[in-house]
Amino acid sequence: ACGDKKEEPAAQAAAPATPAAQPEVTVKLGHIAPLTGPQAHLGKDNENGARLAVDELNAKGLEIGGAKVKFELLAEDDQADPKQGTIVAQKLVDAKVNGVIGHLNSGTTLPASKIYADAGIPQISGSATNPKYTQQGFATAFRVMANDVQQGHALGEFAAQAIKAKTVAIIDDRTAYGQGLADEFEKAVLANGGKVLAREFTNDKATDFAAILTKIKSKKPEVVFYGGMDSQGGPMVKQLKSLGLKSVFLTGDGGCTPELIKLAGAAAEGQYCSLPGVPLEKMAGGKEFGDKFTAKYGQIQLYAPYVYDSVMVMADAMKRANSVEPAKYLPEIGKTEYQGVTSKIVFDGNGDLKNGAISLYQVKDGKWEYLQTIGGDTAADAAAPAGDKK
Amino acid sequence: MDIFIQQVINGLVLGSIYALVALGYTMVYGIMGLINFAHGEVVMIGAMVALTVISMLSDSGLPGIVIALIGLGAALPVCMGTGFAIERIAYRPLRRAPKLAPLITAIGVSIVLQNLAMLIWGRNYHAFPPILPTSEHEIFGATITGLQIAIIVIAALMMAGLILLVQRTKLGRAMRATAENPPIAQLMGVDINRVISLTFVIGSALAAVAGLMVSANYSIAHYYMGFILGLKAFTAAVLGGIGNIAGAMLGGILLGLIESLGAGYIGDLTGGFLGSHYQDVFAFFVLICVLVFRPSGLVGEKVAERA
Amino acid sequence: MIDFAALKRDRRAALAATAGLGVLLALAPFLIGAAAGATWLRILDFALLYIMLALGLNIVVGFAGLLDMGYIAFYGVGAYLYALLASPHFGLHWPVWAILPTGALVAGLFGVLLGAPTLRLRGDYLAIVTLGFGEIIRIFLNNLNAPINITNGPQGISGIDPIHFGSVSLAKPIDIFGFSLPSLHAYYYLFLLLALGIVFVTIRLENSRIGRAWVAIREDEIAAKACGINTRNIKLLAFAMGASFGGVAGGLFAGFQAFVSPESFSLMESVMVLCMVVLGGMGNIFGVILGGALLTILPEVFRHSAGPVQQAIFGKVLLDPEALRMLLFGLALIVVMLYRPAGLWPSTRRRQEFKGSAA
Amino acid sequence: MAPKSARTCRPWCSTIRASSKHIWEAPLLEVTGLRVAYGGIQAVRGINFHVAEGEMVALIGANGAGKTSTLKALARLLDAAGGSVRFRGKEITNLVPHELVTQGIALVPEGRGVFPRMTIVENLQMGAYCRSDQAEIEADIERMFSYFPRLKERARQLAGTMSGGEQQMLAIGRALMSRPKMLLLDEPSMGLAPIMVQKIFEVIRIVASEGMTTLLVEQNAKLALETSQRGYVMESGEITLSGEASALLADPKVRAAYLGE
Amino acid sequence: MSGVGEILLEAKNIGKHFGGVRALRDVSLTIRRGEIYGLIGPNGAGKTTFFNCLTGLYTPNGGELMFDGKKLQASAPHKAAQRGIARTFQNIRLFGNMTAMENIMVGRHVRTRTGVIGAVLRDARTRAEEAAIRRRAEELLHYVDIADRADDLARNLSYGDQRRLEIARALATDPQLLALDEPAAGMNGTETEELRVLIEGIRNDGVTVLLIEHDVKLVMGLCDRVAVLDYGAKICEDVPAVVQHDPRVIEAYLGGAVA
Ligand SMILES: Nc1ncnc2c1ncn2[C@@H]1O[C@H](COP(=O)(O)OP(=O)(O)OP(=O)(O)O)[C@@H](O)[C@H]1O
Ligand SMILES: Nc1ncnc2c1ncn2[C@@H]1O[C@H](COP(=O)(O)OP(=O)(O)OP(=O)(O)O)[C@@H](O)[C@H]1O
Ligand SMILES: CC(C)C[C@H](N)C(=O)O
Ligand SMILES: [Mg+2]
Ligand SMILES: [Mg+2]
Repeated sequence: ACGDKKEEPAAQAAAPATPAAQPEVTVKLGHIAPLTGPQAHLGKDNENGARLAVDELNAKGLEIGGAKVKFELLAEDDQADPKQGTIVAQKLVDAKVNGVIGHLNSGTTLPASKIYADAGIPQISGSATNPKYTQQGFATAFRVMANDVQQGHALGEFAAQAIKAKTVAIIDDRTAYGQGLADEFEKAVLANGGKVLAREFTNDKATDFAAILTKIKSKKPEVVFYGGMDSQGGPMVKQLKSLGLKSVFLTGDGGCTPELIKLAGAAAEGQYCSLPGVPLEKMAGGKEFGDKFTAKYGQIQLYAPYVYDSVMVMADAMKRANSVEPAKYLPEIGKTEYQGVTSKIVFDGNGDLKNGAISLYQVKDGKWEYLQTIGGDTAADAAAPAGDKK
Repeated sequence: MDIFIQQVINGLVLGSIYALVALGYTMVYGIMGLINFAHGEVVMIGAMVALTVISMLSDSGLPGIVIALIGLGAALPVCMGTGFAIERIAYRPLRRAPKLAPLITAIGVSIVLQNLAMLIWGRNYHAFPPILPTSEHEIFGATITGLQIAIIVIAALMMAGLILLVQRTKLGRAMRATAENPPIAQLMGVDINRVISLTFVIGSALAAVAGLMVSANYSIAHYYMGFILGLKAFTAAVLGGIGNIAGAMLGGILLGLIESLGAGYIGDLTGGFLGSHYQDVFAFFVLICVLVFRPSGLVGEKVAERA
Repeated sequence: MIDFAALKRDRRAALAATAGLGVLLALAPFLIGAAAGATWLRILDFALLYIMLALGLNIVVGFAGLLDMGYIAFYGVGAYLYALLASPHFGLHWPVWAILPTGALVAGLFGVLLGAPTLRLRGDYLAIVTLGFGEIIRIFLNNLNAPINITNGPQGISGIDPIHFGSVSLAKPIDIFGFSLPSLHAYYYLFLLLALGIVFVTIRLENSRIGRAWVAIREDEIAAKACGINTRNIKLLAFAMGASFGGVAGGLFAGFQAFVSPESFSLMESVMVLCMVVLGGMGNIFGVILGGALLTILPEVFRHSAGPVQQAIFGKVLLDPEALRMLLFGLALIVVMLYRPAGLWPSTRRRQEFKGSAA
Repeated sequence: MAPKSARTCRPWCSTIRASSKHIWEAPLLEVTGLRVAYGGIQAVRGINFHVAEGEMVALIGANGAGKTSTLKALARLLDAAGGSVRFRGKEITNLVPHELVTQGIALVPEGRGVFPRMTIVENLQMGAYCRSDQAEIEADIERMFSYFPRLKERARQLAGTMSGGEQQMLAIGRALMSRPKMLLLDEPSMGLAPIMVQKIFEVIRIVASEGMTTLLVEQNAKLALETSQRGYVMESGEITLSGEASALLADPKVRAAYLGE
Repeated sequence: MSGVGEILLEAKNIGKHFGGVRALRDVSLTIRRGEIYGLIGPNGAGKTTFFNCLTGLYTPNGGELMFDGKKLQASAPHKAAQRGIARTFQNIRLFGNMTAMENIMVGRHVRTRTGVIGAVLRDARTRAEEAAIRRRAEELLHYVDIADRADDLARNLSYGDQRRLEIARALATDPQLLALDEPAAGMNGTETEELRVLIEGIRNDGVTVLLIEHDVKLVMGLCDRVAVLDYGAKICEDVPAVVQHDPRVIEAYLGGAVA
């Protein structure tokens, strides 16, 4: 009874080939992150970043292909669950979005990326850092931040060279992100002649780290590295101090948040973290972004700036292609050279950020203070090579 | 050696926290034979309410203890009311329903409370203001904070109080009678609805205390915190023998010790093959072993099953 | 249970009903695809997977009365087995027809492994041990990337071969006599076929000596023993059967998603499958199917409506749609159980049971 | 055993107080048109009977006749589908079960229903749940021990581990602990050794002779009718015969149907 | 009846204690094939405990049980059933939410073979077996005279009918020895009389019966031999006429009333 229901590549619908008749064209951008569950705060933060970008674009009033474009954000919740991730991905494809921003977690980004690839819809993640994401050979997959390998390396180098630590202990939270980062950190430490005295583990819902920290204490490492999120990192720092560990604490982007300081209290003082890209205040438009965001949504949690950049990159590619059709503007994304608020964004062949810069920070007076940037061409021209090392 | 002692202390503190929560579980289970899946969520609400009040007062200049008590004073009625409402809405209509029906409503309640809390308190993690003295004490080279000592003491006191209540008072007897045979208990003149409500209210009061202690100890609270805590506490209650009050305490402490020593020594025990990521495996393994040899938990009474 | 007597009496009506249902099931993907889009097709595919899971768990919980809260582990075992045997991870690329039976077998073995230490346990003790077992499996999946990399740890396994028969891959539109069958449709038919197979096996088992022994154990274990039932073997059989269904569903999941990672096999998933069984109507195959379908679809309905409905009624979104969605889901669980304590579509047995005790 | 009217209650117990002194012209218990149904099945189909103060009345009938259902309805463990039950002139059909005790009714349920994980003493204390006269309670426990010395031997044993007969004694003792005005006994001799049956009926007689009103449901129809003053015969949910116990005992129909002769 | 045949069951010095309670003390007795053997004694004497040891639900602390010439394995109830020992329970233990018919069909479990594969394929052998199970169950329903309640849930049957159903379920296992724990409890005189006829019929069909009962009239009228337990020990074993007049039995069990 039914005819062929061949799945149309979701492309043409959004701008149904109506060049001049319709003065306005709606561009649907999908955004996916966990909005419920333990990581909901980060998900919302990402969504807000995307919203800010969309609002700005709309306020500016872009014109593409002769029509005024209005961006519309379709925000979905994947609960950090891979299965839900694919369902909402499909929902976005069905809704014929012109592009997708997200997902937040590598775990959901990976399976979903296949669905976007099949539908030919470009995807830019502002937070999925698992290297695999861009290595699957999908032309549609991009990310605007350094992946775990790059960041782990920078962190290892920093520990060995800047902190001059010979011995480290490594903890990770057994998530794709935490484990990946910790493994790369370990490699880098070893490569730099350091020693890993202990490798301990927790999980992304834990609050009690006394046992592993006590064990680490007995090994007396100079640095304790944690691959994981702020919600564990904060209490961990606090317990580290109260157990009397003398080691300094170092963590990646997941813990590089004001939240960590809030949760750790006084114990946070002097600890380190890294963040892909370059500090906001050093970037053109960065401080502005920060102010705007804070005014509208409150404190930045973590990846909002990257997500903001992702949207901007996508819009930029559309502009250059002079089309909002995925098939048309997708090639342009690969050629991006965009000055974002987090760094200068240029993609390599896989869709990874070229020369992703990593910046390091330390808590001083209850705030993250910028220390230095490792890697990335952009580091040089954006940030003054500040002499304020440790 | 001091490392070992520190691990034992870590285990005791963690275990007491589990015990605090497990007491509430066991109490309700003992009377209703019902896994109150939402108990962890009540703990979370206790933590959230206490934290909210305490945050508002943290600059008031009042002594920390006083602020904490005010926080608890606010959390208690909210939790008790929540517990009361949960029983009324989700469990009471299902008293005579198939056994798993209330388990499902409990899961439903748990989801509802979590998301309500998310709407009220937002998605962010909340930091507990540092109002309580975190003075560290040295015992045999190991450290423990005053708050942690308080947690251990309070858990023990609450257990003792509950045992007294259940074993020695008339209300306690009515609770046990209701637990064993509700219709017959009614024949004795026990208003079982009232007894069950009271049980929930008391259990929820315990949850409020637990919520405050947990969030103060880890200085963190989040709308999702109840789930894992509840799960661990439930495990502890079963380990001890669910329905048994002393068992909940014992199970809690034991689980705490197992986790702590497991995380600390599992690597050495297995020649480095397994690490602290198998801490929970280790804990569940011990649990399974205990239950294989003592199918009703460590101190759970053997059901007087006569063929 | 189906009223076989009535069906026998009215063979013709039964045949007509079956035929009608068959046509409906066959056309479903086209109808749904046309009316609601591919999202709902994908949801339908997942619903079928969950129905298989729920049917498997139903054997353990619904028939044998063993409260299993770690059931998702078998799904995980099946999924990982598929992933390991058909992905670049080990460079193995077994064919589906070999993997699925292996998955069923291995999962069944795990079922026995889980069952063995729990034989003496009852009720809630069993619940916590099975829960622990489920967590143990997940933790192993999550951590077995070192010292030898078996599961690839938290990173999961990607690039899994899609389900394919020879050169025909379900991941791409399939050409049948010039007619192109989209991937989601193809998966639907495969899942449907296997789900129907599971339904068939379950019905046959239910109405057999084995099925009666399961129910007898649930009703009174001591009396069952006295009737000469080897309760140990019969319980283990329940665990094994249930687990093997889970294993099959897991394999399909891996092939369908082309990616597996440990977070898909969390405790909450076990709980959800349990909800499907109980809410649908424990012990009744059709109730369980209904439960599986409903609890897969309901959250998606809420997802699609939480925002727009508010928009329509209030002119703006008052409550965070995501929180509202979960709130509604939780409420739905409560309300359904309050109004239908024996489940939406209880078995006649359970229905009477409840009536009896309510009186 | 003179029932004391000072039956004050703890707050979590029921608060309805037995109405004070009052002269009843009507019988102590009066049942009219009582019906009980399980779903669609009518177990009791509109029966009428009464028990006067101080009387012992037997209710006999075959398995499934509806005797237990009747007693359960009287004790409010089941909702009546119709009819009325008046106790001491007061309608009790709408009370909640736990209020019955304060009205002065105690039921010894079929199958004993002891609290298995409580000790004998605790079970007895539960019987006195609605009383607060601690000293009197102690004395009553001692009296139960004197009726049933076996209970005293096992005072601290969990009731669930006692033999059937021991549990039956406990159930009767527990019911008496509330100092009821009226005792409803559901097959007290079931599962008891002959010597124990004698023992229990002895106690029942003593209690009755002290003025306790008793409604006795028994399968051992002979014994029941020998002990009672009046009797009712129940068949398929209806009362088909009634009269003086001795007359029923002599009735050939009764002898054929219930005495196995 | 002079039911003296070969020895079917021999209990040697069976002991069982629960903590401090010694429920059975060195109980020895022999039951012959074709006999109706009564086991009486005051409440708490250990009769049910003996049953539980016999059927493998309890592991005796001492002693040995020989059944049909071979040792009975301790604590393996299903093996006991396989060997041919069936029982009823003092507090009726039916499968409450199964129909009367299904209850009896479960009883056939031990004498049937169908496994998973047979059940799924439902081959000719399975179908034949299933039909046989059904047939036998129907027969037994008639045998105990509750055929009209075949499709009712066991829990909804009246007490007496439940007792009958339990006997039918036990008979379904094709036992050599049927152990009845107070089958007449809760029955009136007339019903007890019907029960007597039933038990006699069972014996005449070749099943040995072990009967615990407090209805003295029934026991004395039915049993070939009777053993009396008191405080866990056997105090007497003989034909009813003798037992009835044994002073120890009168003192411990019968009291004044000799039925
Ligand atoms: N819970 C129930 N659900 C359905 N029917 C029931 C239920 N309880 C009892 N009945 C039915 O109600 C009728 C009366 O039962 P009841 O127990 O009152 O009889 P009884 O006179 O006490 O019998 P017995 O002497 O065997 O104890 C019986 O037919 C029985 O099958
Ligand atoms: N599981 C148990 N735990 C503790 N004590 C037990 C257990 N089972 C039986 N007993 C005790 O053993 C003794 C014998 O009990 P048993 O049930 O065998 O008596 P019985 O002869 O069957 O009595 P009745 O005629 O009353 O049924 C009793 O005193 C009883 O309390
Ligand atoms: C929120 C973070 C845990 C996300 C992480 N960067 C990932 O790739 O999954
Ligand atoms: Mg009765
Ligand atoms: Mg007995």
